[in-house]
This record gives sequence, C-alpha cells and structure tokens, in this order.
Amino acid sequence: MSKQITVRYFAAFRERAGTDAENLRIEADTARDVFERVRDRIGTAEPLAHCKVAVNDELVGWDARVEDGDTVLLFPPVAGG
Amino acid sequence: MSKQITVRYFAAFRERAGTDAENLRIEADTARDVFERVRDRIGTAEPLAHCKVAVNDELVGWDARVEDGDTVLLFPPVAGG
Amino acid sequence: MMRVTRQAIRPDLLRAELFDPAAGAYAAFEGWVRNENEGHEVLRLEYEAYEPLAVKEGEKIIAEARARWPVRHAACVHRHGLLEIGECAVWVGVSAAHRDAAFHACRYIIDQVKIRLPIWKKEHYADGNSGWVSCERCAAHGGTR
Amino acid sequence: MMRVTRQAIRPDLLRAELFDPAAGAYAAFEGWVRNENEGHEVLRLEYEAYEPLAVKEGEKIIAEARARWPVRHAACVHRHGLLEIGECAVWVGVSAAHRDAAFHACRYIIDQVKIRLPIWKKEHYADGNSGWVSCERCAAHGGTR
Repeated sequence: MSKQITVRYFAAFRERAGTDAENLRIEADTARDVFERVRDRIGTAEPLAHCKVAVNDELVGWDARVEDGDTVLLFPPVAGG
Repeated sequence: MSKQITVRYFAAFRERAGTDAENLRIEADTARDVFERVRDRIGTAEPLAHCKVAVNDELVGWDARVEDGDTVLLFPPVAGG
Repeated sequence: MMRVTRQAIRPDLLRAELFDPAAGAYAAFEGWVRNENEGHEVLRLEYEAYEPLAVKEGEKIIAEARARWPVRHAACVHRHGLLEIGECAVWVGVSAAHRDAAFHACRYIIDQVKIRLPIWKKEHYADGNSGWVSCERCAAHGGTR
Repeated sequence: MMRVTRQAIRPDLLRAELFDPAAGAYAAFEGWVRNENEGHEVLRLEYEAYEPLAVKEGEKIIAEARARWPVRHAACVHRHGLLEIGECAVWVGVSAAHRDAAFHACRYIIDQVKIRLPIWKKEHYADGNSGWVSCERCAAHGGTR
C-alpha cells in the first residue's frame, strides 16, 4: 500500500538531492524504509546509525512507523558547536 | 641569640592583634618559632596546618629559617573566591 | 532557555539573564570559530540549523542538566548562518549555588548540544574547497571544539 | 595573567583579552556573592587580600594549568574590598583549541585560587553579626562557591 510522504533534506543531503524537499508516493512502513527509498537520490553511504530522522517534527528511531501524509526529515550526521 | 623580626598580621589575626604589624626582638630560628611566640597575642587556637606563612614576601614552610631583619607575614586560613 | 538564531551572540547580555542572589557560581562555555581543522586552513564556517527541532532538543538537554545538578539557571544559544574566524557559534551559561554543579551542568549541556542538535557546519578552506563536517570526525574532535 | 583589584570585575572586557584565531573553545568561571551561607542570611562580603603575594601565587597557579593542558590564554582576576550580593568576586577565563583543555584548566585555576591565595573574607549577616570565613568551612563548602 503506497503512501504520500513529504521528505525534507538537510545540509549534505539537501545539496546532494538538489532540493529541500519532495513529495513521494512510496511503499514504506517505517522511517528506515523512507531512507532506503531515497538513499540513491541523496547519494550517501553514511550508515544509518550516524544519521537522525524526525517524523512530523519529532525525533524518532528508524523503526518508527510512517503514515500517509507524514513529513519525514532526514538529517545527515550532525555537528553543532 | 635574639633577632629583630617584623611581624605582619592579616584578617582575623590583624583584628585580634589590634595592629597590622609590629617589630619584635625575639629568639626564633624558624617561622614556626615566630608564630608560637605571638600565638597568645593573636589569640588563636588555629592549627598551624590551616595557616600560611611568608618570609620577605615568599610563601614558605613553617620550618623555614628566619634571619635578623626579616619580615614574617602570618596568614590565617585563607578563603578566596 | 534554548535559542537558535542568526544574530550575533552577546555573552555579556546573556550572562545577566542568569543573575540570582542565591547563585554563588557561574560557569560558561563558548565555541569560537577557529582558523584550522585537521591541518586545513579554515576561512569561515557556515552553520545550517533546523530551528524548531534544535530548540526542542536543546530545551530537553537543559532540562536533563537541571534534573541532574542543583542549578539556579541554565541557558544555551546556538548561532547559524555564515560565521567568521573568532565569532561565537555557541554559548552555554549556568548559575548555581555551588561551582561543582555549575561546571558539570555546563559541560553536560555543550557535550550533548554538539551531538544531538540538528545543526550542521560546512568549512570553507583557504584552498577554495569546502566540506561538511561529519559526525565521525566530530565525535573524535569537536567542531568549534 | 593574574590581577587582584578593588575595581569591579568586567568579564566582557576580560574575555576579549583571550581572543585567539586558533582558539575554538572558551571556558569561564565567576564567583558571585550570594545571599546565604550555612543558614545565615548574608548582606555583603568584605574581602581582604595581600596583593603582592596573591598575584605571585595566582601567576604560579596559571603557569601550572598551562603546563598541564594545551591552552592558548588563561587569566584570573580576584576582587577585594566590600562587595554586595550579586557582585563578581573572582573571574577565571581560559581559551584553548579544544574544550576539554579549556574546562579542565578553568576548573583547576578556580579550585587552587580558593585554597592558595592569601585572601580572606568576612561575612556580614542580617542579624548584625559578622565573621571571618575559615578554611575548614571553606574546604568543605567553598566561599562564593
């Protein structure tokens, strides 16, 4: 069952994707599924453990479920400070 | 052999002695001897280990020798900061 | 109090917000943009932040510090945008009755901020190249350090 | 740089003296006069310092910190005279390439300053009494903390 998901890219992901955000209709149960679906698009070999994900502005684990209409934020490794 | 020693008092010692400094002619080989000589004057039961002493503006141990003409600074327990 | 802003950080003003007659200790940390990283001459840093979540996560970190140590006030401000060498990228301030709590809480907040906030930085090098600082390097070496 | 002064401490100006393009981290500590000590309401503090030796010993402490951790600049200013609640009695600032060195050196300096400098403080209480803070209490509890 495919879902309408808005994916937002940040920093290195945004630059590689060439866009801030896109609307995708994809088959995805979890945040991990979304990431794997766009991995080629953002051209990264970064292990998931180094990245973070938020669904609708809540930081979540990669196993978090995604629903139709959700916004998924994909964060490359952070480096504040 | 007695020596001419200038003794300077600080903080609680100064208040109890009622003076900043005095010139004493005393028998004293070490800084400890000077302290014991004036202990009554500064009315303290403070153990030596909690106090500090300087001879001619150098912090020294209580066994440091004092010479004729030296200035001995007696410091009650410090509390900076 | 957590803020994420494009404005220059003013530690003198921020410090005043932490005054408290019951506070005997104030510990602060600032991350400054330095001119070198791993042998590369750095000209400036570009910070990108996702503000809503950076603020939310920062507030969480500060609450954790307050739960662990008896502090009076604790605050953090992280800047984003283009920063020149010497500019302040992040400020943390903590006031407490005693210095031990102030130091520990301050250190905890900056350590967590560096690894948990959705903030990224791109180094612009003297040789014309630029690159995003990645977490693996970050974990070992810090950013503004 | 160690200073012992009767003038109000200005952390904003002192901090600027530690700027360094190779410094990515700045840690600072301030001791503020607080309104309470061991259940007594404190109205103000009177600090007495023997300046020549306080400066000499402070310089020694700073040199020890510099020998132990890779810091760029380190400085301390201790005030004396009559201080009101909330005033800054002592300031320590350290800039370094990395934050670990900045935090450790800053903590070392304030810890040593509190137990080694020939500086004393007399608390003036709300009940009209006053008393010199002694080292035993100090060792356990700190002064401005």
